[in-house]
Amino acid sequence: MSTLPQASTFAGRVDGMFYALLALSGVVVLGVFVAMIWFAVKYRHGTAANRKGNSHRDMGLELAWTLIPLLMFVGIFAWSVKLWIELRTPPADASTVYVVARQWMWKVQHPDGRREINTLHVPVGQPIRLVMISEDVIHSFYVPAFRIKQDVLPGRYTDQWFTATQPGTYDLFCAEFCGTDHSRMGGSVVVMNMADYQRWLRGESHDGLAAQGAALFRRFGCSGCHDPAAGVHAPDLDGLYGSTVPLADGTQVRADDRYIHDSIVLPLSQVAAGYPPVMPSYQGRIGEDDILALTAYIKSRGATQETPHAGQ
Amino acid sequence: MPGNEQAPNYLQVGTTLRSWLTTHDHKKIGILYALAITFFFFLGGAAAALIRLELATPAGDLMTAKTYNKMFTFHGVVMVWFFLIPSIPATLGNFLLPLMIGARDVAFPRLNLLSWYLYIGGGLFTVACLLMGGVDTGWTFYTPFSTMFSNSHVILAVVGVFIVGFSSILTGLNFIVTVHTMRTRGMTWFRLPLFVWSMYGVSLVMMLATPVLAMTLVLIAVERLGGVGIFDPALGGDPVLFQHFFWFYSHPAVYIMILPAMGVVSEVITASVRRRIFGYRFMVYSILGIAVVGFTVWGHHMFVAGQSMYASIVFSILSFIIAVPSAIKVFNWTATLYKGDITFRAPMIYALGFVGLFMVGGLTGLFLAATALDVNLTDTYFVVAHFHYIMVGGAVMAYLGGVHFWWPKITGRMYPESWARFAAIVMFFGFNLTFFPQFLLGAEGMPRRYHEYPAKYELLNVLSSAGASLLALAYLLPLGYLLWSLARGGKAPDNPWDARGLEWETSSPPPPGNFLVQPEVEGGPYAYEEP
Amino acid sequence: MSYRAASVQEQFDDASQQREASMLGMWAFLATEVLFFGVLIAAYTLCRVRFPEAFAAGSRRTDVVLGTLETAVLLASSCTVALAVRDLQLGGRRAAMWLLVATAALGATFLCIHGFEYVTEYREGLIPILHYAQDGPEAIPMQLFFFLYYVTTLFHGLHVTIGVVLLLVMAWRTRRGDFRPRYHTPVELSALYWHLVDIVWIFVFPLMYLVGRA
Amino acid sequence: MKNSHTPASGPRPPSLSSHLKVFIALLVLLLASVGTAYIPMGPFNLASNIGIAVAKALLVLVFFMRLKTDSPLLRIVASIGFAWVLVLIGLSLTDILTRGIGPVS
Ligand code: HEA
Ligand code: HEA
Ligand code: HEC
Ligand code: CUA
Ligand SMILES: [Cu+2]
Repeated sequence: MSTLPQASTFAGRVDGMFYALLALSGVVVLGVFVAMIWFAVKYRHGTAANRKGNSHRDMGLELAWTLIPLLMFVGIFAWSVKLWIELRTPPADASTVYVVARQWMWKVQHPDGRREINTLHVPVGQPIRLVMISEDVIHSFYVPAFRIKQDVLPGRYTDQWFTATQPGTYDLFCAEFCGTDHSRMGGSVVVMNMADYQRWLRGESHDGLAAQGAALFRRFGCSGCHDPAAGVHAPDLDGLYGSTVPLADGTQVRADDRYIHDSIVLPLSQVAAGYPPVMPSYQGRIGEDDILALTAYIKSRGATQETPHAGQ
Repeated sequence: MPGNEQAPNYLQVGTTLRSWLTTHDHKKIGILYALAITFFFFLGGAAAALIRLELATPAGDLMTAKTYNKMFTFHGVVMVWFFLIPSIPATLGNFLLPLMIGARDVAFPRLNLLSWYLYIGGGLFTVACLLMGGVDTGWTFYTPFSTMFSNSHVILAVVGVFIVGFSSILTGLNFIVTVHTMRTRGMTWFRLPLFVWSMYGVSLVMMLATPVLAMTLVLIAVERLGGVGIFDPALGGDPVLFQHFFWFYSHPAVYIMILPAMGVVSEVITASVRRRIFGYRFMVYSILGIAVVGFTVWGHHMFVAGQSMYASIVFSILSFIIAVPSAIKVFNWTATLYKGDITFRAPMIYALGFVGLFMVGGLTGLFLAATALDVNLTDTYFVVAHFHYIMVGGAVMAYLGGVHFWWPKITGRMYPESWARFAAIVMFFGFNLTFFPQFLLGAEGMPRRYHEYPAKYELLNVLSSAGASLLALAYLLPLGYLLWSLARGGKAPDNPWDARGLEWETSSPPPPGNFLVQPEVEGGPYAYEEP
Repeated sequence: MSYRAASVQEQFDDASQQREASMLGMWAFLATEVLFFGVLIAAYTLCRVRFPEAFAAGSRRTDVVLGTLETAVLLASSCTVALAVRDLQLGGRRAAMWLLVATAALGATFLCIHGFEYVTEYREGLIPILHYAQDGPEAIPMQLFFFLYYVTTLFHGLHVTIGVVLLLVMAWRTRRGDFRPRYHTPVELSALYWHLVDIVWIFVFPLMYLVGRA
Repeated sequence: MKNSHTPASGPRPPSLSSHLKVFIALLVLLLASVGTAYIPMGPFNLASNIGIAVAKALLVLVFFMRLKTDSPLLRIVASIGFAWVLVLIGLSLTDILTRGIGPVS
């Protein structure tokens, strides 16, 4: 990892663990090699070494080299799990950036509506949570300088997070084999000072993600049903995000990104209680990036009152 | 003089092609396997050569990306299913298992031949797949790429692997029954040589893991043909489910590859050190432990695949636990050297090479089993280096060591010792030059299955490619001198190494029924210190 | 050389070793069969956990009456084949032969009944890939259920078919007088295989037919 | 591996009536499983379905397939396939069942 920059809060700690394990392994390898070579030289055929009194078993020794490695392993495991849970637990103040993968490019959507292809701009020091989904096969979002990687699946959100520490431009790789141009499905992550980042944000004018979603909401005809004025008995989406939705089968779900995603793609698998199952599936008709925009729009229509939201 | 009259050996009865292809003799079937496996090794090796040639420069200039993808897929499929999994069990195992337990043959000789034909059948499909244009999914066949997106010959490849899977199941079944029911008088369980134990363990794994692979491949094929299936996210299906099933087989499969190698090494080391194995019972229990616990760690291939955080924690600790029996084995081999009377013939050089390289490969496995480190290292060249250290540095070395060790018994000829030592040493250096740089590449973040790569990785890749040429040479050497020895090698005595074990008590090569008088066993294995 | 019966193959010392090997081999083979079906059961479980309602809805569309009948038929056939082995062991021949034929016939009956189910399901448009015409609330994930239902029952049906042929061969060999009380291992092995096919169905039946009925 | 029965044939055959009794028991269990499936018991429906299936399978294994009297080795071999399926299902469930919960959405 000598030439690989340490550009996130994880990098140093992951490397620390890597080197610790390397040292431990080094000691073990050295120990075994030294013993092997020593025996090999001392007891090679023809030497006059004392070969008497050798035994073929020694319960103490066996137990020692069963239990000592076991204890060490448990130690390494505990260390790694601690770090692992942190790696998988985004802090509450992380700002979310959406990533949509497809053969063979990365599409990035910032909450303010800015879109990028094969690049991701982030400010230094700000925890960033990536919420990712794929439009076709499995990909993997890998930034070696941050020591993070997570597969990006079709049909399901996965996420990962990081806090960049060093301004600079870093490699972004696709690390899960995804077809012909897998090795070209790369890009870069640009880490900027807050000031530069603000300037970059103002660089071009654009609609916020939610505003784009609002336009899509009309374009795909969602408003034809979900508008309170529409004649169809469909749920009002105000305040939906984050609420608990009772379903027709008697269970409840929390209306999170995943739920909204599935409501659009597989509407019939989770029907809200009290409504006819008439919403058409948009599977294959709306790209994942548009779904993210729609989600942002729905979110913008009020969120997180933990009051049950239902038809009647 | 009448006393010199020898019973004909197994190579002297039935010499026509037809009698070879219909033989029920486990020894001949072992040789049939050896021929086929050698062919596939060089086929897979040729693909590796092309891979390394392509990677000698950062740009993808030798072949197209699609061809490259087909190359590593073909390389992986052939090396795993058509070379390494059957390598030791189907060749040395077939040849030696009945000999070592004092039996005339395996329990089901006809089934044994059928296994070989299935192997060949599967091989034909795979070669046909290559000739018709190949398959580009990687040896792991991940969905939905393999089911919906790849436009290569996935079905042919899947059928090939499916068929060879049955060969593996039947071999496992045959060996298990053989070990249970065919041991000669006095051959109790704890008198079995460790090679037999490792065959027993590996057979268990073959029998209990391979059906899962076979059925999963059927599901893939149906999904690909019909366009509907349980791995399809469009239906709410789960591509990660495929990975669970695949690795439920494929992790135990890596122990299919290493357990036999461990068996060979135990035999070679004891014979070269002239000492009983240290901690025989612990060696036995660790074989069984690896075979059984090996089934519970598969999720360590899926830490970043979208598996739940908690499941990853469970699989991580189990993966550390499975390393304990391997540790026991490494330490016991080392302890066996103590107070020995050691000679360094070629098999021993291979065996020591095995211990060292397996240890390095295994220890890097621990890096990957540590969830937090795996996040960075997974799907990089670190993983590629990890498994080549174990599979090439470990298993292939052990296979070659075993081939040399039993060569006199199998062919009745001695191999040329100095050539063999030379090849083993070149191989050791060539190997390290090829794969050590890949650890560094992985740690620097170079992803695997990359046809092109950023220029900063060039130096290490060039080193690796250079090593691969040396390695290729080192593999061609034994091919040459072993063939030469068939014609010119010195006649082998029955027990050239003065080794213990029933296989050395019969003639070289053995007669068709293995023993002229059914042997009887009176003590444990490796009785080297008793005169 | 000790006395070796004609039916003992040369790699074995005696008939008892041969039988032991055959029985162990068969049971080991059955263990692999359990795993073959086990993958499907596992797939079923893991998908059902994610879509309990769709699986219940799918299960309700199967024909529970025919399903129960099929189960009863297979259970009966298990009994008849067990009786056939018993009869052979006690020195019988005619009865054994007819019991084997009856077992095969029951197997064939099973296949026929299942064929009827398939036909109805085809008409109702419940067969993924071939003809799937559902649109209720659970239609999409319900396909997962039916996909597994078909793969499982077809794979099981294949086993039943192989079993029927095997049993008929055994019946014929029994008639020919190949078996004696001291040697009838092939029939024993076929019977074991047949029982396993029955056991698989014992699990498939509640999982496929009885979910969500309450 | 010495068995007490005649060497070349199975254990002593069970009586005709025992076979028939097992068969009746199987049919009763079949009806019980269909019957209970129609009684709303929540999660216990699943439990009874599986429980009865296990009971039926055991009857076939123990009596029809004669594990009761055959060697212990065969009993182990017979259970191993089932045990492995449970490992497959059990450990996969650790993933599927814990996916939604916790910090990761
Ligand atoms: C023969 C083949 C073989 C063997 C034996 C192993 C053995 C092990 N493997 Fe490996 N592995 C593969 C072949 C093999 N592997 C392959 C082919 C892949 C990639 C598949 C693909 O994606 O294409 C892979 C991938 C792989 C991964 C997934 C990487 C990833 O994709 O992210 C992991 C993660 O845990 C792993 C771990 C281990 C562990 C812990 C062992 C252990 O069994 C190792 C145990 C041995 C030792 C540990 C060494 C000896 C021990 C001592 C000397 C003890 C003393 C030590 C201390 C006290 C510290 N392996
Ligand atoms: C038993 C298993 C086995 C063995 C023995 C090998 C042997 C070798 N492997 Fe392989 N390897 C795998 C199993 C194995 N591999 C697997 C499972 C993968 C993963 C595939 C995937 O990602 O899906 C892989 C992937 C893999 C990659 C990564 C590809 C990628 O991710 O893009 C590389 C790259 O260097 C590589 C190299 C080599 C080399 C140099 C050898 C050498 O040891 C081979 C040396 C032998 C020879 C070179 C043959 C000698 C003879 C000749 C050369 C004469 C004829 C040839 C010509 C005339 C050209 N292997
Ligand atoms: C034909 C009418 C119709 C159209 C068009 C339609 N919906 Fe719906 N939608 C419904 C009905 C009815 C429901 C309630 C039943 C259900 O959950 O399936 C619903 C439910 C939802 C829910 C879940 C709300 C809750 O309370 O649980 C979301 C989110 C949603 N729709 C979003 C959209 C979006 C976004 C679009 C456009 C891309 C859209 N809908 C188009 C009729 C429609
Ligand atoms: Cu996308 Cu690899
Ligand atoms: Cu593994």
